[in-house]
Amino acid sequence: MIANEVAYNGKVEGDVIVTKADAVINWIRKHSVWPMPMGLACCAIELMASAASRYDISRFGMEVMRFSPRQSDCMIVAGTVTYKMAEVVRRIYDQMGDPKWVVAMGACASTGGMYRSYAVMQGVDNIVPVDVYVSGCPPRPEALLDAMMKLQDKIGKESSVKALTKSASAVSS
Amino acid sequence: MNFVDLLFLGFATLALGGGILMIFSRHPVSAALFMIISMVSVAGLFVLLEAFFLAILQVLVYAGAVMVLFLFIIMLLDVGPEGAKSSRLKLVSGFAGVACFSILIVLSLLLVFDSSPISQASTLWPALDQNSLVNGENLVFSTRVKSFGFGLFTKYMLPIQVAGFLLLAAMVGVIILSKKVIREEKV
Amino acid sequence: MIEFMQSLEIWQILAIKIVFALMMIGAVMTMAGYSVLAERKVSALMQGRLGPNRTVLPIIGSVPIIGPFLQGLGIFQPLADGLKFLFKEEIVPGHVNKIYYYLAPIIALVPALTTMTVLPFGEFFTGAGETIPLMLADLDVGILFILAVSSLGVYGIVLAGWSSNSKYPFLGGIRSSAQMISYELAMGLSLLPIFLWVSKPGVEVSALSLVEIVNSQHQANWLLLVQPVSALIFLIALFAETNRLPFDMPESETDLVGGFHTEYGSFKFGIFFVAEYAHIVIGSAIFTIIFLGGWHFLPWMSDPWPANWVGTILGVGWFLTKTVGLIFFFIWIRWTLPRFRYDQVMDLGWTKLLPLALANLLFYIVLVTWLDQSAL
Amino acid sequence: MESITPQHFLILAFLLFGVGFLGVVIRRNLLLVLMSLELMLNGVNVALVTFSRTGQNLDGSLFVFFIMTVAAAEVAVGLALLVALYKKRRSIFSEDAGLLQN
Amino acid sequence: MSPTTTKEISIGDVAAREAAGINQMDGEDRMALNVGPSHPTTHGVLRLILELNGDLIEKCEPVLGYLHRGDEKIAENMTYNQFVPYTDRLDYLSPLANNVAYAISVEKLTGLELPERCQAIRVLVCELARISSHLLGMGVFGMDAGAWTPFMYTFTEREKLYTLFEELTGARFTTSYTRIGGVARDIPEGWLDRVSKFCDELPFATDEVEKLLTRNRIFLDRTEGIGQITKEDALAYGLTGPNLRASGIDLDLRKDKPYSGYEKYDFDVPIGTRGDCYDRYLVRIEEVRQSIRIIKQVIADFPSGAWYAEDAKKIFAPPKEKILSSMEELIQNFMIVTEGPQIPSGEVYFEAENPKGALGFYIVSKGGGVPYRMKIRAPSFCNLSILEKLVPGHQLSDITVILGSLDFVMGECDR
Amino acid sequence: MIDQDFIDELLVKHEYLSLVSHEDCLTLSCNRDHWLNFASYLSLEETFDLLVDLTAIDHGEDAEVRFSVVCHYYSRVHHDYIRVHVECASNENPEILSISSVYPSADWHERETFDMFGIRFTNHPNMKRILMWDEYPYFPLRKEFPLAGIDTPLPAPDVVEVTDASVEPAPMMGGPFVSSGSGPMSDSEPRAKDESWTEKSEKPV
Repeated sequence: MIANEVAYNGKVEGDVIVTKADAVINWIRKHSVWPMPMGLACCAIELMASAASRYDISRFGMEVMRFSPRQSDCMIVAGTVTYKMAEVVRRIYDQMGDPKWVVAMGACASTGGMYRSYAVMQGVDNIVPVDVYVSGCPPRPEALLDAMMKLQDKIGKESSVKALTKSASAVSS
Repeated sequence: MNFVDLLFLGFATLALGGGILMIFSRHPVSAALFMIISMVSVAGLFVLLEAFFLAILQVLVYAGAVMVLFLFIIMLLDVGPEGAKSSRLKLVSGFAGVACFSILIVLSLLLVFDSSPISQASTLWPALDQNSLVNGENLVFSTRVKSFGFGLFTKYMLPIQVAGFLLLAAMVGVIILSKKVIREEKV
Repeated sequence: MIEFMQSLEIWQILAIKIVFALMMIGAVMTMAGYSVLAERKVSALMQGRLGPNRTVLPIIGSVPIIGPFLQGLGIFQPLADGLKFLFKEEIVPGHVNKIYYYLAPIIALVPALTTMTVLPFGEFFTGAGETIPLMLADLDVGILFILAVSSLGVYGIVLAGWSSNSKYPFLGGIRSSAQMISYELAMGLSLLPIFLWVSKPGVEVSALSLVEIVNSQHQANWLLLVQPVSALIFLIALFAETNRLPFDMPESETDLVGGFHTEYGSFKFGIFFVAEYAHIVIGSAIFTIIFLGGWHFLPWMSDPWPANWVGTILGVGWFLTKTVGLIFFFIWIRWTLPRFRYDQVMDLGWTKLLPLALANLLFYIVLVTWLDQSAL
Repeated sequence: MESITPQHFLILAFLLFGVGFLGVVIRRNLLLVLMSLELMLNGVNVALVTFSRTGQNLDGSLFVFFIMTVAAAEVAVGLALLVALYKKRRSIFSEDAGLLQN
Repeated sequence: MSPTTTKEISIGDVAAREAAGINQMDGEDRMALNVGPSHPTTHGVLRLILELNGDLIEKCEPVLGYLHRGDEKIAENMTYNQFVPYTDRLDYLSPLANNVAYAISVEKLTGLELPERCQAIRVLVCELARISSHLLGMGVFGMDAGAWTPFMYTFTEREKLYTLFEELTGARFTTSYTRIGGVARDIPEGWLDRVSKFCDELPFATDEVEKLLTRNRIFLDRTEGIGQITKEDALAYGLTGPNLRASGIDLDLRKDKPYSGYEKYDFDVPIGTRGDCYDRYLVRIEEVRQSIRIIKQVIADFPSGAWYAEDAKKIFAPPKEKILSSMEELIQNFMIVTEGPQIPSGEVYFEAENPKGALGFYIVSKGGGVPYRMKIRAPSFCNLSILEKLVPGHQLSDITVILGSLDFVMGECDR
Repeated sequence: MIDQDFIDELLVKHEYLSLVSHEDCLTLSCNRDHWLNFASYLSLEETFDLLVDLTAIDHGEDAEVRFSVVCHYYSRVHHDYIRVHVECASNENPEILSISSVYPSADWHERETFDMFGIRFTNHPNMKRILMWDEYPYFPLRKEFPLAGIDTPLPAPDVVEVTDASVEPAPMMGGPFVSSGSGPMSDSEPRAKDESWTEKSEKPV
């Protein structure tokens, strides 16, 4: 590292400026991510594994898997999204309250994976905005945990206050 | 105007308002909820009258059991709001209702301004004698539960037995009624 | 103390009471919040997991030993979860009945908090050798008050189920109303023998007073030992009334998704969540008062603490210990037993608990009469 | 304004009874008719307790106790009848309950 | 702070269109209820449209296809070996057993005889897969009945199995272990000892689960007499596997049509009597015990020799070191990788007794390395077809238990 | 195991049957008018009470008889399967009798066969798609249908409105590489078999 780069460089930390209020809200949000398990296929078993005793997603406070979309913050799309299922995934995503995040778990959810066929949607990002992609078929539970930590990092960098006021004004207008 | 007066006014308004809203609400569920408000307010009035035991019974029996039953039935039958379907009865009953109501208002107005025996006889809120259960032949009003028990099991022994039988009869009746419905359904 | 109280204006007493009430609400809500954490931690313990241990406040986390310790306990997890609800979008589905939809969570929470007004949680020793029970209102029909008010809690659930205008919540609402009506009966009947036992001929104070019940267990049997059947019935009914597994019909997760609160999100759901645990906290406290001797030490023993403020604190602490133990029991059962089916719950209530409660009552009527007669 | 008197309670009792009566007469939904009946009984209860309190006599209060008992029984039977009626007629409106109509 | 918005979409709406149709057909106090496809009880993406009368189910219409990924079409477009990974993802609770079933059916088409060691490895992994699948089945069944803790206990055991799988195949979950004509690699050193150690420890864990469930009064109330399938129905609807055996029919392909050397091992086939959910649960637990028995026999008499068919030059790719050193092997490898294993034309149907039931492959070959048509006979698909008949007459809460006891996997049901 | 006597007897009894092969299991070809009779015969008079599988084969667009239905029965007495081939009537609108009245398990198999091949089973109680959604216009397992799929609208219009998603042909680039195995060397190079989207031909617009 050259000496003149030792000084503060916003790029290193992702070039975001987070205000105090943002920091508080983000702290709250990132430590209370309640997943909505969209267990569609094989990855759902690894999702279960990450909630089970060895990997224990509850350490992050994320074992509160709510099956009602209204009570969850983060949709983990675990498995192959077929065209028939896509509509359901989208509807459930719509029912989640803001702020909401989506984790595409596994190759199928990310890109369609090995299922290049007529019935499979080539990536869930066709219908819902994805925040974190996890590679693997299926990803190991460690990978999912890593993705959740990445998601926490991402939440930590959001400008939440702006988003809050913006959506409030959008509603009032 | 003191604190108790305020409470009285509040409870009275709620009780009466709840009742009126109840009979005029279109949806049975809202009717039931207004009814609950009314009943709890009546319980509040009982408290003002220092009948604590009755107040609690009022909440326990009416709000806790009777109205839950009502709500349960409303949901079970999935009764919607009354439609615009008019009935011949409605006009007649409307007239009758308005008539009755006005008579009642007149009656109560008379009561207020008339110096009837009731309003004169009572020294407004007589002090309570908490220590004795009976005063001669009469049971003495008291806030304690004990006096209720005493009254029920001495002077009102026969009525309480009758009430017990009544409840039993009601229970049997309800069971028979609901049984019959099921049998008819099967046929 | 009493003179002091009598010297006050009514609004001053009111103000003091309100302050106390707020303090108690705070205490109960905190306990409710942390019983959620306890649930997560205890379940983790039972299943060989760790439970929440990553959440930590930035500054406290950097304190050398205490920080990591608190972090490991997950102390900050409820903080994050509770506050998150505040910053989450409030979704009101288009098909709901708005007024009742908003009303329902409040109705669910208020009775749970109201019952605590008559809950004694300790006693205060004045210098003159008097003991004053610590409670907001010493009602001589305290237990009836609790039964009456807690029976109102069902409205919250019923209304939530109905106003959501959606099928799963509706089923949850119907189930819960039937269940709560059924078990209230058994609960009330299981308490009658207690009153019979506690009230002695010639005693002026009503045996319906919770303080009286607690004091009757001082240096004597706990009522749990005298009336085990009543305690059992009461406990089962308590499980049913608080909608805990194995009786969590209104929200059975696997078949009704979330039951009555399926359509609720963010803050309103949070209130339901807290209300459920507040019910558990209060229920445990009531069971402690009636059957476990309240703040008194152990059966047949006089309290080992002195009759001054230290004793007061120790008594309250002992009371809380028992309550927390019961909360643990609630959690323990939840993570051990499977769930009943709805009709089995009703069956248990009407054909098993109710006859048992009646038989229990008859038995104690005969027993108490016989004891009284032989004493005379 | 002067303090409240027993008369106030009595007026309220009358009004409650009246409102209940009005409900019985004007509503067609039998569920609401039943509820209105309960309201009438409540009015009576208020009056009875007031008399009991002012007359220093417990009889009135005890009477309220009995009224509540009877009311609970009445509601149970009434609702059971109503459900039976609903199963037969698919309606809980009073005009549909007539046997000889239509 | 938090803005309030109104949204018009509800869970019920997804079903509303189709449910409304049913609603009109029958009486008016029926309620159409949509269960799934994202619902905790459906273990994936099964969807049931129920018609309720009170709490009683009058009609049940399963809707499948939410996980239809076109496996059969994919199979027609790739070589036999390329399809092995797709078989992992059929019944994703027991990938190893699927691999074996697939490999055997292709080998049957070629008439290939495998060396004993290879067969023993396959039996071993099949039984391990069965244990893994049944463990999850038991745990999830308990979870459906409301008991969460047994699920965690069984999953802990599964994690131990995963470790073993990982050591054997390199992947913990989707193993792709078999090849046509053998297995991907020989067993690692000391692995058998670790397997037998696992088998010694497993009974303690299952006993623990049994303590929590088997004699639990509530669990019995929930499962006994619920979802009873008679012998006749079980056969008529083509049930296989534990679900069929729980109804009292003694059909286990490992005994009746032994493959891969199952005839050498001594084991019992547990049979239920009443065919209810409880019996299905008991049969699974007993099958785990029998699997341990088989595994112990396999390990006790583990054959040495080659772990792949050495004579199958056009089918099984030669070992890596030979490819790098010998021209002939290099060409052989190139041909197998590019054109696929050369399979003669013909048709074959083979069923293997998988944890969920009989997993069948019907392969029509016209020669070459690509199948002309491959039909996968998925046990879950057949087992679920009885739902339409089984569910009506039960209560809503029974559905969770019935579905849990049928122990299906949508991956192979929808393919 | 099924022995030769059994086969002979079967063939004599039912003249509409013909023996195809007996390699892995007894394979019979059955006349389509009698196949329901034969199914009920197998179920009621023989011991083949388990219908394990029912599917179809598409013999290609040029074949004389394009679709044939294949059925596997299992006998718990013989411990063996019988495979029955039946040819479908028409190449354009293939039709065949349903055997779900005899074997209830055939119900879903037949629906699946209809879904995948478009073979209509007459007298079936509920002949509609089972795996694909109801409005799906194609039959995926027919030989002319590309693996990648064909552009169709998504079944949910409201979701399409928001997301602008549709059923698109899957990208085959880097997909399964298969060589034809015959012809000149340049043609037998392994390549993505389904050519809806490769390096050479662009993604269809």
